[in-house]
Amino acid sequence: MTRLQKLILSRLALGILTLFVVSALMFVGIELLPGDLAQQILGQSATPDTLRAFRAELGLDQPPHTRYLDWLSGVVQGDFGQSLASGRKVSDLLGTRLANTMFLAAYAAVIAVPVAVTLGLLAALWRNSIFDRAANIGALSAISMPEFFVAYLLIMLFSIKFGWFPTLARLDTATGLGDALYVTFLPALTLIMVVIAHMMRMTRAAIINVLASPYIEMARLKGVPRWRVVLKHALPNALAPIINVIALNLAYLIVGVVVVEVVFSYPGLGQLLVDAVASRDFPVVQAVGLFFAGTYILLNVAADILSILSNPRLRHGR
Amino acid sequence: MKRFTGFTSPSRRGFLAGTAAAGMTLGLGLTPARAAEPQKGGTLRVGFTQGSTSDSLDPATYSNDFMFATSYAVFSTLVEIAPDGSAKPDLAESYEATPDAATWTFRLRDDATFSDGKTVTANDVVASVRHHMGDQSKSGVKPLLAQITDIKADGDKVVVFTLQSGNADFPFIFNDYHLTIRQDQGDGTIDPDTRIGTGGYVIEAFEPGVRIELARRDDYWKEGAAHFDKVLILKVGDAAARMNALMTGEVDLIDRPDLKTIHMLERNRDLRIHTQNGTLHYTMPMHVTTAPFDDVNVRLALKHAIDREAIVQKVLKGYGTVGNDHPIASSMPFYNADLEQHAYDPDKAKHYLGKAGLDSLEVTLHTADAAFNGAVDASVLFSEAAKAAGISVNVAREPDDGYWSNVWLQKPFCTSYWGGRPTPDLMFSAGYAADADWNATKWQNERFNELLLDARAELDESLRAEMYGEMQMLCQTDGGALIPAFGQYVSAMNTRVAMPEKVSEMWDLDSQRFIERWWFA
Amino acid sequence: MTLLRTAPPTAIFGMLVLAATLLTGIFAPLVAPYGETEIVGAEYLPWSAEYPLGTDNLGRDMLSRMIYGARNTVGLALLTTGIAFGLGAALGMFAALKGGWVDQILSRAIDVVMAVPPLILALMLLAIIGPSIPNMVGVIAVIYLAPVYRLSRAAAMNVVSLDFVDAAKLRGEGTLWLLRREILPNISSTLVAEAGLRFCFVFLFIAALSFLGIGIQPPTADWGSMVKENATLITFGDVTPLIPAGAIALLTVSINFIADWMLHRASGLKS
Amino acid sequence: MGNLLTIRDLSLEAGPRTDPKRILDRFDLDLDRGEVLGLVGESGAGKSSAGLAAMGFTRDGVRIAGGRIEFDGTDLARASQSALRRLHGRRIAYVAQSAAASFNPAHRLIDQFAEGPVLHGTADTATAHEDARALYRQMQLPNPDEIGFRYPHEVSGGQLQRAMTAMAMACRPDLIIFDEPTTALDVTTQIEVLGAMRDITERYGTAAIYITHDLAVVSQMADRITVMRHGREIETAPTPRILESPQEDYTRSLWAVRSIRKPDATGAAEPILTLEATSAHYRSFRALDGIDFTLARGRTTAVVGESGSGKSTLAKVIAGLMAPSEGRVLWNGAPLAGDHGKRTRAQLRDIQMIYQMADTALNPRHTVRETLDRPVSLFTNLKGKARRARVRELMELIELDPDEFLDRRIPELSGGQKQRIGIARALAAEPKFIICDEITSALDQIVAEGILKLLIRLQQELGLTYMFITHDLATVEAIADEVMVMKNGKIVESGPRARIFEAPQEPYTKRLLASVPQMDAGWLDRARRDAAEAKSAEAPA
Repeated sequence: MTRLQKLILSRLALGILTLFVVSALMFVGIELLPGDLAQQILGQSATPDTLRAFRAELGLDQPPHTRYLDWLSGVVQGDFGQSLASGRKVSDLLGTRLANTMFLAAYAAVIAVPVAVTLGLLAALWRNSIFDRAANIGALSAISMPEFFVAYLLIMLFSIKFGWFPTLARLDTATGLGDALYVTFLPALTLIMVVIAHMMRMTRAAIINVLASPYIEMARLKGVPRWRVVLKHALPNALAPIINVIALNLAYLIVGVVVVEVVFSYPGLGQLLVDAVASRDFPVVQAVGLFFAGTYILLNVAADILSILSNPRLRHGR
Repeated sequence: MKRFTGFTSPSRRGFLAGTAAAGMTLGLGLTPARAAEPQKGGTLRVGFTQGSTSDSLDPATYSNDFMFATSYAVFSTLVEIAPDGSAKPDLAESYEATPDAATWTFRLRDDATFSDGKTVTANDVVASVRHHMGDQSKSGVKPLLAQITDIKADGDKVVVFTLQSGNADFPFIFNDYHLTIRQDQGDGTIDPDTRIGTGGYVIEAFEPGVRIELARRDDYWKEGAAHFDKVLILKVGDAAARMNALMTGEVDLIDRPDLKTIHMLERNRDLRIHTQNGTLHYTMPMHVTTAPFDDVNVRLALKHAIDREAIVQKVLKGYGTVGNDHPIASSMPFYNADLEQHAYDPDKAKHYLGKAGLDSLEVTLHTADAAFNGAVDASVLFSEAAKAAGISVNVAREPDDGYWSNVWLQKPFCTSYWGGRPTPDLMFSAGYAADADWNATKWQNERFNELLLDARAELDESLRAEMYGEMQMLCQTDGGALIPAFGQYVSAMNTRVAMPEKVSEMWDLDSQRFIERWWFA
Repeated sequence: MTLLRTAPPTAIFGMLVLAATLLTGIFAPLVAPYGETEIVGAEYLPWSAEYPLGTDNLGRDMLSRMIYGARNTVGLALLTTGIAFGLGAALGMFAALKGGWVDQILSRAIDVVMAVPPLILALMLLAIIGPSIPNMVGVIAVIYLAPVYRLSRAAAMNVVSLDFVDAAKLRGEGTLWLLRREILPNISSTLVAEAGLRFCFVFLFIAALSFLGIGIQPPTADWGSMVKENATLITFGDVTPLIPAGAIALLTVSINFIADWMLHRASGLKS
Repeated sequence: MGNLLTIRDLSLEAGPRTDPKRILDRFDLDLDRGEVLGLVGESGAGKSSAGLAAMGFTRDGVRIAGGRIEFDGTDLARASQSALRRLHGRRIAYVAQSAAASFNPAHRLIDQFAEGPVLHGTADTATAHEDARALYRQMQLPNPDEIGFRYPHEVSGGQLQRAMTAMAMACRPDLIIFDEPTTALDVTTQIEVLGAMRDITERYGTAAIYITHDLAVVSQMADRITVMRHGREIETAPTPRILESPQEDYTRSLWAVRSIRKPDATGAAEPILTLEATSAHYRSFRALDGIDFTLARGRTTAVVGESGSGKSTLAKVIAGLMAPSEGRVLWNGAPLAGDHGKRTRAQLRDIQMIYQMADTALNPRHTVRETLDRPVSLFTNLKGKARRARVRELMELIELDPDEFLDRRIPELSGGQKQRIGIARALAAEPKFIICDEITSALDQIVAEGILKLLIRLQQELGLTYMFITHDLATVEAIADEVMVMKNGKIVESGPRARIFEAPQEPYTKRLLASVPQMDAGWLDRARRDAAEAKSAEAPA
């Protein structure tokens, strides 16, 4: 087994362990939340009698550890159970939501990542120029505005003032890919604005950090032009931090977009999770939570591996 | 109106489609558009605040507007509340009671069919009602059905209910959205997830917490109902998103517009604000068994130390009316209009304090916005106003989560709300009767409880009016509930949406029956 | 004061804004024309001499709310960031110094925290312990502690391998001394620079929580909530929400100018 | 004279314009085609800046304040960036101090070789690759045909330095700047690299500026030598003349530093520290392999070896920073715990360490006073005034003025001053035994000399025992009583200094000794021959 394979395996094993701990903690968290599913669904109209019946039907009268172990044994066999609240299979429930979330994340990422990296490279290339400063201030302003506010601004401009894009990102109305891209343009743009700034700053910083290396001076003393120094000599050595920040932002695009989903009424996983937590629907919380944690862990492992592959020192390890 | 006059100046005209002139629409909700005749056609797109991924079609689980409206559109009830507040037969052709009002016979319509073509039978009704009864039931309507001792199908079209004791308001129960009718599966049970209903619409697509798409049934048995060809309800939880969608024309109708910016919406001539009264009211129940609330004078002092007008204006932004410390809305039958209105009067409050032998009073009011939107603000306003009467009301904020289990019914003084009931009997039995599960004030007024039983079994309307009038008085003067305000329902729609002259005022949007009652002008 | 003389204009601008914000916050009751929650007039009054920024939806003076907001928002964000950095840096340095299983346990625990989406974690934790301000500060601090831990651990790793740490160990110095006197001073510039960005994130996180209804609760004046409360106005072309949003942006940009400069100085010291 | 490169009145400045620091001060230089000029001086003398300036290049923050740099008729001080780019790599090439740091880790050697010729249009990729192999062969690199396809980290330091020289030759430039190209190498490697460099420049008649602080090295390479100090030229003369009859005092002082000799130790000595069959591992790598030895009280034992021989691991094991995996360490006859945390305060106090890099050995955030006060307070019972007095006394011991230095921060000190503070910190514990780990290797010769003299004096005054870890045999000659030669974690040979130096037994020791640069002109050729022979002799080891 190569070192790389070993590393991937050990990271994955660790990731699965982390997932397990996350699931246990989430379960405990839901247990600790005041009220349970029956209480949440029946709300003010709950009487002790209906609560009891409801709990019995859902199995909430079982002791917590029994419920957790039941759930866990199901998961190990690939069965994520049923939503306590609606009785539907969790996998069905997640299906379209997952697709929606991934679609929006991919949409935003496909635009944001190249743009951010390019801007970062240009800012590093023309360090301390007007462009650099403008990009820097622009990026800072973009990350300093609450994302729901960015979203409202975009809606005001593009939906209400110009009437170019819809305010509700309704994928169900989309007939084809082009249409889907059109109706989700505003949420994607909001996300793009939020993540670009972070990735751009990191790219710039990483490149500038590398530019201080002796081999950059060497390259310049070989008569290599500045743009080539940045692209050919600095970029390959700055990939690791850039990949890491991209992974972090991709994770954010998948995991952290609740607010954007709310503003655009976009039926993604984030809202599902918030809803499920609010209604104490434990199997759904677990499934979505595990998916999120898994995404995070997987992206991190992927970033690690890509960092290694980008670095010959680690790739051809001794 | 608001600043930024530039917004409506000629140079900025057209900033919003159709905003052009700044002319204000007339008084709120007083002039809904009405087409002389309802017309068929069009797709109604609705943006709803509520709706959850945990929603299911099981009638026992309905808990939000999204499902209420869906329930009424896809399924039918035996009885519907008419715009005038009366109980009008729906799936039932007629109903009648024995003189003691303890046995009720419902005759079903012959022409009512399910969307799969089957006609509605008495067995379907029995199974549908039984779904909410019994030990295993988790239905919210279960307590109301506890009075039923027996249900019988008498042939195909007659159902007979036997009650523990007389109840003149019994038919009103069958307006409840839980009690929509499904098919008997042959074994006396219903399939809770069935999509086959007796309503004017069938479900084309349903994504809980996201949207539902409905299409009109061509073979709908009810005359003059279900005008829209299609209906789409979207869950749009964010108020701003709802209003944006309405403004850009992505939806035709939204509920609960943001009251802060509603004045801006009004400027748009293509849009209309609709308000209607309802039975929704806000309460501050005191445990009459706990000191100092066990002294009626203390209760009266508090009832006079709250500034109801301020709460209506500031918390409800004017979309409400002052309450008079009893839960009966002016739109409900047997409303007692002769009662003197409790008003903010610090001197009177002091007077009552004196009668209780106190100079000053300190109480703690437990509250959270989970009780109702603005409950904390209302509590703070109460606290400010009560200072003038020498009463200090400490506002204790409680967590939203678990509010109904940890605070309501538990703390001696808290904030709460009631969505209301169609009749005084249902309202009083639910929250004020000595033995009610939700007797939030632990009030045990003998005369009141006696009247409640008598009035329930009484079929003479004028006698009942007298009795319910006295009960409202008892509630107001002796009861433990401080009821500062009744809320109004506000919705916004584009001007194509038309509705009848008079709408049912129990719940929002024609008591959530707008889908089959409204139309496009 | 040579420090100030060598500062670039952006950093000076940043420091002026920060100082102004802090002073405004500290002396809010003296500076503000009206009380934080005082209802001074009708709702939505236009800008005037009396109410320089008009009044809000309840008829409270916007300017006064902004001024108190500086106190609440900046104060809270500072406190939260401070706690997150204090704890995160301490744990990170500790893990780097001790290595082995201490490092493993701490790092894995942090992995777990980071693997749960922050907003969801905050939502759950706040639901469990109740959404009071101290609880919110605690929860956000825990969430932001994780990245700080990672950063300080990585930075401390570089320091721990240096000979002066060995020398201190060979003197028999205790853990506290090693952390506080040997490691911390050498990673503080990295932490300070990071704190700038994190401060903004905390700020925005609180705003996002407010958006979801579990952040700073009314009637407390807070810039994030003020953006949220008035956000719907923006769709009507009303610039009101731009005022608190602009204030947030201005402060964020300023703090990052300062942080950038500190980072620049720190890297200058190294070479 | 000066028909290739002429520098006149060149001044370089750094820092703020209002208060600039002069890096080069009215510096002159002339270079003929094919001539090799040595630039010699201590660190901070401006050698590197002068070398880079000869390319028309200044580092960030440095600017040309005046003067001309005429290269073959072009004034590089006023040339445009693109004009300079056309010269760099093509007509003037650069070989940096650390090839490991100056090769881009992301690209293969041969790609980095080819980049220059392809960019400058002197060759296409295929031709460049072919040429690379030819030059690698000329530079005597092993496997010249395939070594270019490795990444820098896969190639050893000495080979990298040769590959870098080959890369510099890629466009057959007129001038190469060698900037301390062998400083980071072990002495035995240095010989091969120096030889290869000299061969190739001679073969193509390339002019060179050879920058170094090592006189012996420069005397092998340069036709003429310029001595620099504080950014100024002190003296320039042909190599033989400057070696034999330096004109300036400063030049003479540079020449003189190789003259200290510690008096021979006399009498028997009692053992103070014993290692018994001690081994240590980094995971599976055996860094120390069954070490047995005894150190004598009051003596200095030098541990010599190339990098990777296990010298520093030995220091760590004795200090308690690394637990031995086998064997044991006895201190005054009593076993010493492997982990410093388990040693007694007295033991910690007795054994002190001085480090190679004073920069990292002292906490840059502390003042001198804080650095010294802490061990005094930990290891002595001195309080208040007495403690302050002791700190001052320590400063006097290391010959630094307490009033001037006590309140300075560490980064405000020079390298030599830092190293003295490092010594003072060790002395603060009033130790019996001090491990000196390469403590002079980062210092200039004059400064190093001062440190060594100080240590000898302190040993005589305080009766200290030293273990002196170094790869510099000149230092060993100056200070050691006993010498221990290490290789691959084992002790190859040990004994009294005189015996080791005069009659080495092991071939490795012989080769090591022969590798020490000598100032006489024929040393390099002789050493290359000897090294080749010695290497074949020890090959089985």
